Amino acid sequence: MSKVMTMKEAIAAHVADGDFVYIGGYVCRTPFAAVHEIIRQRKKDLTITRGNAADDFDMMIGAGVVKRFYSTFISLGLYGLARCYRRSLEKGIPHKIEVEEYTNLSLPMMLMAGAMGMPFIPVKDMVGTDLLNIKGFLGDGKYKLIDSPFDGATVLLAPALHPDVGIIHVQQADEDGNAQIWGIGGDCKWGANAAKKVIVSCERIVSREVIGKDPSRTIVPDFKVAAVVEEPFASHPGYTPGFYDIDFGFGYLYQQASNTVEGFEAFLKEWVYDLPDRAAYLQHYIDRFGYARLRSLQAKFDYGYPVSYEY
Amino acid sequence: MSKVMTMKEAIAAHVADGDFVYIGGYVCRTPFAAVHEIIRQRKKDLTITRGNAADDFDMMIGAGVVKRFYSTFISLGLYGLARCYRRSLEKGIPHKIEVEEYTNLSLPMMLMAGAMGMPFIPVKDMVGTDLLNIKGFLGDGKYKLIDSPFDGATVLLAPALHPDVGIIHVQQADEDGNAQIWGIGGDCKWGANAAKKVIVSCERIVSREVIGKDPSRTIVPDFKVAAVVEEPFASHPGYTPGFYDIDFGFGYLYQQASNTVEGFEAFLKEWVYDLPDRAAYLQHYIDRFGYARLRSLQAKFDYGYPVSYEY
Amino acid sequence: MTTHPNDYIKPELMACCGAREIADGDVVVVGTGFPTMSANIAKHTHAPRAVMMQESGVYDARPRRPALSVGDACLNPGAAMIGGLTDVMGMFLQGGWVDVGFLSGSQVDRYGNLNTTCIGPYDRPKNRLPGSGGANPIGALAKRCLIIVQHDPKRLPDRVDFITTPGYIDGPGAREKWGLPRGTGPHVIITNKAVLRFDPDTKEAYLASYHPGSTIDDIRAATGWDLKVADDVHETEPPRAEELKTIREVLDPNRMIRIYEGKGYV
Amino acid sequence: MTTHPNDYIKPELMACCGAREIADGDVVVVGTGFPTMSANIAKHTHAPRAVMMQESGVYDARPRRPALSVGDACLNPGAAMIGGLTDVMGMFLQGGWVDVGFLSGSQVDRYGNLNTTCIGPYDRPKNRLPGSGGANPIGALAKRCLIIVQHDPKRLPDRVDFITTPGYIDGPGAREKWGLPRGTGPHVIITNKAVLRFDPDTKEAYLASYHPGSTIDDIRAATGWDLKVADDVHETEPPRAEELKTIREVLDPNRMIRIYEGKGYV
Repeated sequence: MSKVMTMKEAIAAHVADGDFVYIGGYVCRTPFAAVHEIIRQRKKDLTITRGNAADDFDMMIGAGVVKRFYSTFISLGLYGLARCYRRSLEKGIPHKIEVEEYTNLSLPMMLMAGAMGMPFIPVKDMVGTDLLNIKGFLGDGKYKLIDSPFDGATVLLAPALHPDVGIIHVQQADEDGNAQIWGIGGDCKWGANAAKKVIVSCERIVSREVIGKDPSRTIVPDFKVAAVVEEPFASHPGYTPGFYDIDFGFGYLYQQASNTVEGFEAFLKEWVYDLPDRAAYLQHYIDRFGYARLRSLQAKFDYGYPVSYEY
Repeated sequence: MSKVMTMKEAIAAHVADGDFVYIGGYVCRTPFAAVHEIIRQRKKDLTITRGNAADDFDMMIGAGVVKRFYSTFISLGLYGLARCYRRSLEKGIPHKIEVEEYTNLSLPMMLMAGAMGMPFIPVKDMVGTDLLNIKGFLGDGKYKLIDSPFDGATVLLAPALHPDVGIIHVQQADEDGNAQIWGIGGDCKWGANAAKKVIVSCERIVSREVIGKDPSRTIVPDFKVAAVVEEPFASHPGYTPGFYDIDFGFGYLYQQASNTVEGFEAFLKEWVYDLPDRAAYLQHYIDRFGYARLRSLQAKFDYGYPVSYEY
Repeated sequence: MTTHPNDYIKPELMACCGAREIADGDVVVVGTGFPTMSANIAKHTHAPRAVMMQESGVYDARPRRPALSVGDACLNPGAAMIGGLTDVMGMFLQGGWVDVGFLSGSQVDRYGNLNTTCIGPYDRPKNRLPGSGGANPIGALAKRCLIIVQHDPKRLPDRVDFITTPGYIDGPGAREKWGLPRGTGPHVIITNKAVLRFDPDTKEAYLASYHPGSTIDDIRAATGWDLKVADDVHETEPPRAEELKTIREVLDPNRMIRIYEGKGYV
Repeated sequence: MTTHPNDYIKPELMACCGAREIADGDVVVVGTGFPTMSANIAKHTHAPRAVMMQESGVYDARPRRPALSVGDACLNPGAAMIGGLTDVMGMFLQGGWVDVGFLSGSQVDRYGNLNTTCIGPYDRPKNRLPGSGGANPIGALAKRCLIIVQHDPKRLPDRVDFITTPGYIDGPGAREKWGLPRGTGPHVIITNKAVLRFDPDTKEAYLASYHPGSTIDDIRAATGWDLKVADDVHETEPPRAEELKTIREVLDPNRMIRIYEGKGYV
């Protein structure tokens, strides 16, 4: 049956205070519309994760919706250090979040382990560094060192992760939630499949028949999906391959705003709290910067070749 | 640089007696041309593996090129039990191969572990059954049971596999070896990437530009590939999605032939030893059955939609 | 009201018995013909939202011909998702998402353990069988396993020669002891004579219903262990008119199901 | 014969130093601008068959503009393979296929350990930094790590406040003790003043060459530990004409490399 709903409905129904939430994206396909809605609904005490976090995670931390963060890295990319993240850890503004630190190898592997029903997964990194000496909310459960029963070598085991809900943005999905992507994947296939349920936002809803024309592009099957939201431009200021480019100017705007608490609050008021949804966000963007700038982000098209699965 | 060569050259240069060889395929994309060349070159003492083996593995066992087999399952599908495999284990004809038995969960996971540089991988199956009581050429290294250092639960660890060479058939590859597939994958992504080097046979060699139009379809990068062989219809009597269907009639022919040692030897002589290469195989097929039958296997086309990766 | 035409063949009855074990919305791992038939009957009757997958990596296939193997070419066009073995056996089955799995074997014992490895000693097998394939993980990890087998003392022995796939192993507590996930295990044994279910306390298969034409004595005589009989034992409900209509008009107009008559159901 | 124009800027010299550490056929994990510049110089000069990947999941990208992040939109069209983090960090890096990785950090110590986590105590950081990202696994698993850093005592302290990424840890034998793969570790530290290499016995970084305009005393004074000097210490070879031509005409016609002057090289 159709699981299509608005982002407001999806976040209200499927993200609860205290949930462990995986949020996909790697500048590529960031589910920013969902992130804004989470902030708008003032969710509390969330635990959040993904490999390589960016402005979207910084914004949630600054907005106070985050209690815990499985982290590997967080920055504003080109625009340097994540301001809200620093204020939280250096000054406790709005509060000091709890961090459990891994790496861009170990954390994606832990999500893969969760997706594949493995209790834990051996990884070769982290050993010999202070990452072993800092333990956050997992305490001694952050990792275990064992002697391999095969050859006696020291092996680090990291626990599988099982988010309550996974949120990803994809190029296209059908009404039941079969979700398809192309281009940079980050860890979204593993994060989404490790979760107990998935919220899928997409650039376009397509028919089940279109999904069936290229099933190898599907990363999440419909039976794991709780909500499907058609949300064009949902990744802005991030990008979606084949649809629109990164808005570097907007990234600079966020950096400047988030330099101060006041600036950040004003940014949230203007771009999140005072807007009801993504459509209003885009309208406001156009009102403020003009349609030409939005249009300039829209992707050129250079189509590849179609393939056949026939026999 | 181009790695394009003939199958004869590829197998001569990159499969040595005693090698551990992963051979992909799941009825889908079986690299049968490579299997025939391995038999034709009378390789010795090979260790072979993949999840769910079929007629190609049965043929290698009957031809005497196999010493050891990491097995999960082997049959002739619709046509029942694998005759040569049974003769080897029940009567030692041509010799009794050594078998290490896993399952269609554990073995693919062991190949994934090998591909990802993990020393071993936890799997939830096999426990409580006689699969734990039979140990083949790995001896006690077949698996290890540990108490999870996280929660004390019993966990079975299976070792990562590292084949000397991986052989896969794909829809298309470029001259350097970037290999692309669509449709049923079996365990070929993991098996190929777990191997120290890869032999890629493909229905068609395409330009690097064509690969770049849809890079999410690539499962093996060129730097892992030692040889690229353009070999249309290489999977026959198996199939390749978008190119040709399964030849059920030929499967029956093999079943009937392999019912007896004499019949099997005659089959090998007719379809492998007396033919120099795949082109001659197809010519012989046409001479014997007529082109109309070959033509009838060629796939209908029902193309999907092209996508763009642009920004 | 439901009518029961009497012109059905045994495989049709058995396929219907399998279908009736599938609930709406169930995620089902199917092999080839027979299980697929059962799942499709369910989908066309009481369980329209049941979904199917094949271990080769296919989810929600839309085959235009009956699949003759789990890797059949007809499973590719139109499927909702195609990956590989680790997607279906790993992400979906080991991940805990599979409700129903179908199993068959050359031997099935009182605890629902299956043998697809060998008849006779492993080192000198009288008959060497294919091996586990996906059977062991499905038996280990699916919430409900439906076992299809011919009913005779050889195929239903007191103990299997080799436990390839775990049922309740050696009885109560065994699956828990080995760390198999809670709420998994064999659910029913469907034969050409009867439907056997498992006693929640003893974990032993007992006679739940006998097919029309079979008697309790006949069935007990054809079973390799002292088969207990349910207090409410009754005749198996024959195929319903709408079930037969689905089989004959939608799923199998060429009546390929006939090949299963008097044969195994692998 | 090779000529050395004298109109280069420091980042150009440093990019060339990085390029010269890359051999033909090397598999290189690059981050953003600076490492990519080095790898591309190598590719256009002595190492045409070197290949590059980004941790986000991209192999052999063909960007038409400089990538400003490892997930940049320009990395998608034309790449040879695009997967995810576990493909590049798992299958390629942990799988043992990566020859060269580039690293940078707020602090680098005598053993090539890097800090990108925090300045000051971890629990009450003076400056909280981004964290490991891909740095720790690259430092742990790449055969040769090229470290790029500004040369001053703060950035090159005797000991880093926090070991985010392993160099030689606390000296000889430490990587082996922790089970890091043989034949991996930091290879060179390239600063705006000098090139430091690692003593095979002591695993400590020493001065191998000083850039034109820098003196040995100046460099030792700008280093947080008692920097040893190689017997064959010499002036760093300035950018060659063909290297500068590649940078200015092919790779960076807009001279974006200027942004690195007097800044970090992350």
